[in-house]
Amino acid sequence: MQKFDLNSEIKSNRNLIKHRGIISKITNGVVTVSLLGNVHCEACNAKSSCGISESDVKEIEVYDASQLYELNETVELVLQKDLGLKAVFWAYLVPFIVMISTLIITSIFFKEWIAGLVSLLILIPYYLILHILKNSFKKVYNFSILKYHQA
Amino acid sequence: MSTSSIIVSASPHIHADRTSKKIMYDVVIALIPAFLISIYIFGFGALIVTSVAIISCLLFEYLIQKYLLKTTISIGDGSALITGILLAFNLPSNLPLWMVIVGSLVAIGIAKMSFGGLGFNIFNPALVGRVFLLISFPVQMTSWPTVLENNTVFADAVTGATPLGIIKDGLMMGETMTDLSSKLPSQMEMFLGMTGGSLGEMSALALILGGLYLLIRKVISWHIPVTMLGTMAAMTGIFWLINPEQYVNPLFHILTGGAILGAFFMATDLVTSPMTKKGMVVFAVGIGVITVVIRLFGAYPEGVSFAILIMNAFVPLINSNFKPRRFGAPIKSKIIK
Amino acid sequence: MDYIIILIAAVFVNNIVLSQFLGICPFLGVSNKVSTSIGMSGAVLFVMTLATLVTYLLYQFILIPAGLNYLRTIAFILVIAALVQMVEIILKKVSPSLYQALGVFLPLITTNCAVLGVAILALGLENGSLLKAVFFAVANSIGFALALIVFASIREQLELANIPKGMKGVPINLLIAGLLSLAFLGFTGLV
Amino acid sequence: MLKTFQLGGIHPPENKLTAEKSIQKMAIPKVVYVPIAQNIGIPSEIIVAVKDTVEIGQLIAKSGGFVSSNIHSPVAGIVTKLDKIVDTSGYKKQCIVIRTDEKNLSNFEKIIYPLKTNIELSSTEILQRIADFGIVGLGGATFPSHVKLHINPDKKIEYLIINGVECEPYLTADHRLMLEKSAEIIVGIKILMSALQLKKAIIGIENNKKDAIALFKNLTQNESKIQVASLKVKYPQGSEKQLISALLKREVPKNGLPPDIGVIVHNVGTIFAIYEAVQHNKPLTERVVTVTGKNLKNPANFWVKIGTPISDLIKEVGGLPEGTRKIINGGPMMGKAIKNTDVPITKGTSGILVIAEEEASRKKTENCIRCGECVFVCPMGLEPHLLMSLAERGLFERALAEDVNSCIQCGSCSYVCPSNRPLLDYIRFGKNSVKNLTLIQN
Amino acid sequence: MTDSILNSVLLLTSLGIFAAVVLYIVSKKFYVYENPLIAEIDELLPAANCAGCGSPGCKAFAEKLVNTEDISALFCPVGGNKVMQLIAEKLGKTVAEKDPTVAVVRCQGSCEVRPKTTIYQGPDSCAISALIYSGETDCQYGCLSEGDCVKVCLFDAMYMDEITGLPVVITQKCTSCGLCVSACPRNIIEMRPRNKKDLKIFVGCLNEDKGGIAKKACALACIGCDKCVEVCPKDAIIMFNNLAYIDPVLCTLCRKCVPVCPTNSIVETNFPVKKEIPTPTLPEGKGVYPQLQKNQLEKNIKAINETVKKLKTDA
Amino acid sequence: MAAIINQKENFFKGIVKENPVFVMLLGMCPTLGVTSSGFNGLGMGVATLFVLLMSNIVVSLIKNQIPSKVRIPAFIIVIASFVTIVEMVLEAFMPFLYEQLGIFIPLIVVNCLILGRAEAFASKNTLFSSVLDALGMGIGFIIALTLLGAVRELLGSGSIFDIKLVAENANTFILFILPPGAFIALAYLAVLFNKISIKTS
Amino acid sequence: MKKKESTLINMVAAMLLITLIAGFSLGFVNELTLEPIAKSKLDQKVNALKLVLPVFDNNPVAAMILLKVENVKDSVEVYPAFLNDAFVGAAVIGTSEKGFSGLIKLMIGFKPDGTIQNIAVLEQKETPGLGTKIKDAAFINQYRDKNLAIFNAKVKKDGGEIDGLTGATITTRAFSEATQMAYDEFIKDTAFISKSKN
Ligand SMILES: Cc1cc2nc3c(=O)[nH]c(=O)nc-3n(C[C@H](O)[C@H](O)[C@H](O)COP(=O)(O)O)c2cc1C
Ligand SMILES: Cc1cc2nc3c(=O)[nH]c(=O)nc-3n(C[C@H](O)[C@H](O)[C@H](O)COP(=O)(O)O)c2cc1C
Ligand SMILES: Cc1cc2nc3c(=O)[nH]c(=O)nc-3n(C[C@H](O)[C@H](O)[C@H](O)COP(=O)(O)O)c2cc1C
Ligand SMILES: Cc1cc2nc3c(=O)[nH]c(=O)nc-3n(C[C@H](O)[C@H](O)[C@H](O)CO)c2cc1C
Ligand code: SF4
Ligand code: SF4
Ligand code: SF4
Ligand code: SF4
Ligand code: FES
Repeated sequence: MQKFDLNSEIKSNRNLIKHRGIISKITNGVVTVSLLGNVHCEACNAKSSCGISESDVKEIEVYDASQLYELNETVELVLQKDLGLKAVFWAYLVPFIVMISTLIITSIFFKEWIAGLVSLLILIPYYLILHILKNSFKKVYNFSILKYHQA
Repeated sequence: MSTSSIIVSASPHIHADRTSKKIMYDVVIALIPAFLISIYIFGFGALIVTSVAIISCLLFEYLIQKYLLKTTISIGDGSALITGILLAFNLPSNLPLWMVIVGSLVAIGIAKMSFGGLGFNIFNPALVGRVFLLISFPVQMTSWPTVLENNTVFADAVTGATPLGIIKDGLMMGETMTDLSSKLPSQMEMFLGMTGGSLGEMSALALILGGLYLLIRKVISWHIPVTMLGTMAAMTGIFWLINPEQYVNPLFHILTGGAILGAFFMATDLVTSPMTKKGMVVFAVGIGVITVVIRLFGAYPEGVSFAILIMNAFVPLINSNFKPRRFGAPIKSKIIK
Repeated sequence: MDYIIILIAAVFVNNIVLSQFLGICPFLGVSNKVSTSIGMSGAVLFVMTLATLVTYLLYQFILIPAGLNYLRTIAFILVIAALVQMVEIILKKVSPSLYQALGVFLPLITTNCAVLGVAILALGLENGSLLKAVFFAVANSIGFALALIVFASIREQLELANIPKGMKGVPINLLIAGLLSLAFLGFTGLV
Repeated sequence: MLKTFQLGGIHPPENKLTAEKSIQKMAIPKVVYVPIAQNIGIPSEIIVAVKDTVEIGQLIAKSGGFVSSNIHSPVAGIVTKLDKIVDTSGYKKQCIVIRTDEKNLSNFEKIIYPLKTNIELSSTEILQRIADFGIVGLGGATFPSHVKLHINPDKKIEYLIINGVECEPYLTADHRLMLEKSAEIIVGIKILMSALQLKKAIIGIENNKKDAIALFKNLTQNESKIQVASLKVKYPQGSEKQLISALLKREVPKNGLPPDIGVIVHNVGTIFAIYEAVQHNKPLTERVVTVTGKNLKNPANFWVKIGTPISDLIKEVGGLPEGTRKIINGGPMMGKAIKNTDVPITKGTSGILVIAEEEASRKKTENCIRCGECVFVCPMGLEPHLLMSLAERGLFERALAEDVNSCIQCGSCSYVCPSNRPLLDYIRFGKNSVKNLTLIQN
Repeated sequence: MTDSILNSVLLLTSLGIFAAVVLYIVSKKFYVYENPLIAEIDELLPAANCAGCGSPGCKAFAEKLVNTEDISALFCPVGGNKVMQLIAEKLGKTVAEKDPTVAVVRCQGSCEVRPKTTIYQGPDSCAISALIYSGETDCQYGCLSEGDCVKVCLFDAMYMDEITGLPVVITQKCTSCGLCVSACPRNIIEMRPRNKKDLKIFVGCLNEDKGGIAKKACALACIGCDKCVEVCPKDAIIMFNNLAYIDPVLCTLCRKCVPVCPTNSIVETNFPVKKEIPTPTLPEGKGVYPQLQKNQLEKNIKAINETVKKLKTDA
Repeated sequence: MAAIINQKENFFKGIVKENPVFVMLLGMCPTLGVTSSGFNGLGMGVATLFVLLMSNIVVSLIKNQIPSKVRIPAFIIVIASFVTIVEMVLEAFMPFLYEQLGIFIPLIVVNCLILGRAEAFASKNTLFSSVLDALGMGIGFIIALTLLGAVRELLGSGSIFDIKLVAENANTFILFILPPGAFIALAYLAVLFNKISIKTS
Repeated sequence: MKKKESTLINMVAAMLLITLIAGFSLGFVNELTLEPIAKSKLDQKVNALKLVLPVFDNNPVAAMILLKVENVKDSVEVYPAFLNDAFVGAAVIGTSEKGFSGLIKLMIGFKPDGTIQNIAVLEQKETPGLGTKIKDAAFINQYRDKNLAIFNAKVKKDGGEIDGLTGATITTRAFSEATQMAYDEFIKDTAFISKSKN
């Protein structure tokens, strides 16, 4: 275990997103953290009656070689903020751009409904590519866990 | 020697003698020339509107603090006084007094005290008050007494349009600038303040004098006024060069429609403007651009008020993206993987 | 030119949140951090566009020919709900790590009235076409993003203000939205 | 154009009342109270017992760890007590109380050694002596000098900067020392340069000490390696980061130290102490202290034994004037207000400032008007108003992300705030609370 | 049946089936089991979200309770034994009975007995004041009177007594969440067992200075005289650093120590009156604001009376 | 006895304690969007009440027949059907109101209030409780919308339910019938509502 | 009663059933309301026509004529009215884009000689309480029974005879422009329109 002073982490700390979670599963080297509730619905007033956001416990897997954690421990899950934005970029922005540009181009040449369908279908190869790149994403989107230590 | 009266407090133990109150009263002083001019031009009406605005602003602040928020009364700090004056400066001098009072209530009650009072408001109170009135009572808010006809008599039905109003109207009717030029006051008249308009925006000369006072006293810095007026001049200048028959010259834009009042006194409001010089420049460019867009393409002939309010909303964003340069570059530290 | 007008109208003049009152719930609910609202805006952009694309096709090429335009509401809501869910599933399937990062970063979009509203409004455009409808959705999501981000930054600043007790929470947020909307009235007449 | 640092800064009234007064000798105190916490870092360990007789300069507490230093007896006498006494921190801390011998009482005099210019010791010997003789930074931080000079071999030091800025209003201790011990200081500089094999030294002096600048320029006429720079008067130029930036246009990186950019900074007082230690085997047991205040009868600069109670000094300048409301250990910008005059002088005390009512009381705190003054004057480019709000609301993580740790606690922000906001109070609190925010990473 | 109805049925059913299939797949892939117990336990918890249990909020604590095998170490101080018992029943686990506790203020240094020797100017915060010095009085262990503890209490169970300048715990309201304990920079507040009649005996002082110094700073200071230690039949009193501490577990509330304390440092609460407590003697000549105190006394008595009245009506 | 009190509670909680607009902030879009007059508010409120009531009834009737995984879409279909019916009926018989409410009628579908109640209440409770709940919530919603509409109409056009209270040419606060007025009026109504409900409880 | 399990069959069955019922009932309600909706739409138009036209007995909606006009984007709609097969007038849709907030759409009823019978405002986005006053009878009455051949329907400010709405000259102008446009079309094509009886 390496104890470190947050002071030296200022640079990265500014861009961190943190969420409290509970360790719900530990299997060799992979710790699964369940985020408490739906972290984003916390502030929402409709949460008590909102049934639509059903995926309300989020489970995140974190690779952990240190074997430091115990089941049911409350920890803090950390993700760099730009990674979050990057995720939005890959998950939403790129397919959006792909879709729109296909639509614009095809609608010059084809009938409206064909253009529409083509630009919907173009998403399939896009997601296929994402699927192929799955492992390289795995390397980038790495969470880490911080343990609270009362000093 | 008894030590029981020894004070212990943390450093620093000395303090500069500039206080918020002094800053506020400097602004009041700076507004005096424009006020005098407005009394000269509009007479009793200007005096009445201004005093009603001031009194009601102070009164509302007092009542809200005393009975609603139950906090300490701070009407002496001068900020409500400024709000009152500037609100009045943005109103026609013959506005029914109850509207002036409503405007003060909106400025103080909604735009300022609802956010917690001095320093916490996001939007410029006086402008919120003015825009509220403008939207609610467009007729009264856009009828001005004609200049110099009645500088002794209060209340007057004769209305004259602002130079920008004349232009907007004229262009809409398909007239060209050459046709319109005869209806417009000369630039010298505008500089001195002999045109129609809100009571405080008349004389560019008086306002610039006040602005210079603020600059000298270091209450404001040059960044906002200069950038804002510069942006306006540059943008309107381009359009003017392209088609002088459809667009008026930049000087005209700067001298009219409260541009100078806005640039020196309203956009510079400490509370609602950015806190770094870089941020101020961005803010002022935004105001300039929006003002010109509204004036040239929008429905309103003026537009400074709206532009300032819109950019007020962006101030938090500007503040967090244009932070002061931190001393020392960070050492490359191990980043959490 | 049409497109520019659509864009200016949707972003400034008839802003979806500030003057059309659509999507108020996420606007008030998920806007306490700027970074989250940026992410959220990206997601809305995609979902809104996708939903409009699909519903437009559905309406023009299935409902109308079949004389079923009265089923618009029910068909749209089902399609949108299913689409949103599908995007989630696909993402989770094709790139679990991406999906997890997103999950921590923002609430995955669920149906809200802005998406449905824009889909319906897009049908009523003058001289409508698929491209125009989709562009309308894009423009509106940009408007949504603008309002959301500005609003979030204001809220971040107000976190440090002494808001009076009675005004805290809902009222102050509504008030900010109101004043924002007031300021945006300045754009009246641009289109 | 005079040199100065780029970001921020203020210029409070200088009030250097004692600039013309040469350093006087103090009557030797009857009792000295020597706190064992006299340096930043670990307090020293007491090695004497009650009733022990001690000699002047005898080691009475030894370094308690790496960042710690030795303490020597300032007087000859008998240890009467080891007790807790309120020191400059405002808390009771362990002190060694020594009663001075009757016979020593009479003949205290600052020993004037003849100037000794040739450096006989080797580099390691010099550093050892600095460590042994308890030299700590006299610029205020009391950082043990041997630690500072213990430089990581992979850092290449190019410059030694001598801090003769003394930007604090009122204080003149360094100024007088520079005027009266200029030759010794030059030798001290050379000692350090030879110990660290440095090629260049710069003495930085603010332009309100023209006599000192002239004197040093004169003395270093033939010294190619030592340069004298006069600086525009601006607070907090004395802070090492700002001084380096002013002189070299280099900025110490965030979380970094001067050696990271090839610089070592020492205060003139420290240099003089090093000179005495190295050339004359004299441990650090006395220093120059300015006792000043507008209402004092006779403000002056003194050579003072470490451990002398402040009340002795006050007596020397004519007693506490009527209406005194605040007594400050140090200058008005960075000094600490103290509870009473029983507090002893330590190695870090550069001045005692006595303030009367009108300046002592804080004015009422008002709402922040977001004027940005604090932002403009912060020499570290921070946003004090924001840091204060964050600390006020307990949002320490955000304060950390906003670089609260970079604050050098210069107080410029509190000084200028037109709303009298206690910015630094809260920032200090924030910095302190951030320390407890340690996290363990996997 | 017209075409329109047929079409409508066809379209809707196909959409419906489509949705059903999609959701079926979703449910298979997204299966997350949230134990319904969590919600039930959450209902049982007092929803104070005070973090007194060590979890960030009640919901989190509920999850922890459900997910942890052995919950005997977990405790909700606000709900107390009753709630924990209910939870245990629901979960079929066992909880340890915890003695209820209540916050006590271990400082009696009111303005009267502990004269102010300096005036503090700065933010109203004990934490900040503690950063710069030992406080307005000469006792560096005692209450700083800026009320950080009162500010953090979520249950309005504390107020600053304006006469004494000390915080007072309203025992009935205190939930023993412990927030005040961690807020106090002087560690003055301690959680001590609460019994039915709320009888407590503890040393109301933390001054570790030697007797004379302590006494000079505060008339009610513990001077470390050992008298109570000697008299205690249960060896419940420990003397450390010139300061007595009464172990709440060993103490049987026999009250033998109370009268022997020469400085009245030992506080007893809610016992029937046994002896006249002599008014403390002021350390001579050091009072800071005798005038001010007197005026304030009169003013404050009114305020106190009102508070008491309010408390009574509340109860 | 307790059951009756409980049913009373089911009904009344929607009106004050859990008022869908002021307290729970559900269905903000129609709340803000259609309340430029008291009549419009009332109309929208009634339309919503109808859908809420009907869907609560249906949902509580069929709740046991629906596998939980298709619960939401099933509810959506039920709700959307009623919304469509409302839409058609309004268009046929009250074209004026239909035009005023515009896009907000189809949007009743996504009004969190309705789905929320169906999901959180009707799917777990008996028919009778669900009806009461729907009525309470619906009336709470109507009250809020009508109140907001009335306030905006009064301030903005000087009339209440189209009955002019001020002279024809009198100045009214036009702002209140414009979008900003909706936000501002609701903001202060919420403050007022909180104050009152704190006092009464 | 136990809840149904979430098996695929159950799910599909449940959804099938629900959608079936929903489909039926919606289709049914649609059938029911189809006619009233069509009627109410027609009524709206006819009501407007009744308002602006003299008494007629034909169905002007069915008789609607589209006139292509050069300087207007869309075609102009004209609704001729006949009483006992005699041409009694026509309603012309006049538009102007120059309103304060864009489009203003009016229906202007003309008597055969071009005199204005009445005007109805169909669409406008003007500022409530200000520009919207064009809907007030007091304002419209200024135009009634005027023949634009002799009546200058401009705002007084521009040398015409119409009293502008205070503070809403722009709207007034647009209103006049729309009226003028309709008049011009009507006059240009009276002959054609009056013979259009189907
Ligand atoms: C090699 C080296 C290491 C140092 N390490 C520390 C340290 O760990 N902590 C510290 O406070 N100062 C350290 N210093 C001293 C600082 O540079 C600085 O002189 C001291 O903190 C006081 O500076 P100031 O009065 O400007 O604040 C070190 C200096 C050197 C040269
Ligand atoms: C705000 C501030 C002002 C300072 N002013 C001076 C000063 O005027 N003179 C000085 O020698 N050191 C001053 N220091 C201390 C220096 O930063 C630094 O610690 C010192 O020059 C290092 O030398 P030393 O180790 O010999 O003390 C100041 C520090 C700070 C933070
Ligand atoms: C909030 C607001 C709304 C306005 N709405 C209208 C409008 O609906 N119609 C209009 O012609 N002018 C409108 N105006 C424009 C001004 O009243 C404009 O000055 C006026 O039309 C021209 O002045 P006059 O009518 O007094 O000649 C509005 C102005 C404001 C500030
Ligand atoms: C330079 C300066 C400009 C100001 N401008 C305005 C203004 O435009 N409107 C206003 O209401 N208050 C103004 N004030 C006063 C004060 O800052 C304002 O009321 C705050 O926004 C209230 O929180 C100004 C103050 C200063 C110092
Ligand atoms: S005290 Fe800190 S925050 Fe304030 S000006 Fe100095 S460095 Fe900046
Ligand atoms: S100097 Fe004071 S008033 Fe100005 S911004 Fe900073 S804290 Fe606020
Ligand atoms: S008990 Fe502690 S926290 Fe409470 S007022 Fe006293 S010092 Fe402050
Ligand atoms: S007095 Fe202390 S322990 Fe008791 S409820 Fe308040 S904060 Fe919690
Ligand atoms: S009602 Fe919730 S987003 Fe519109």
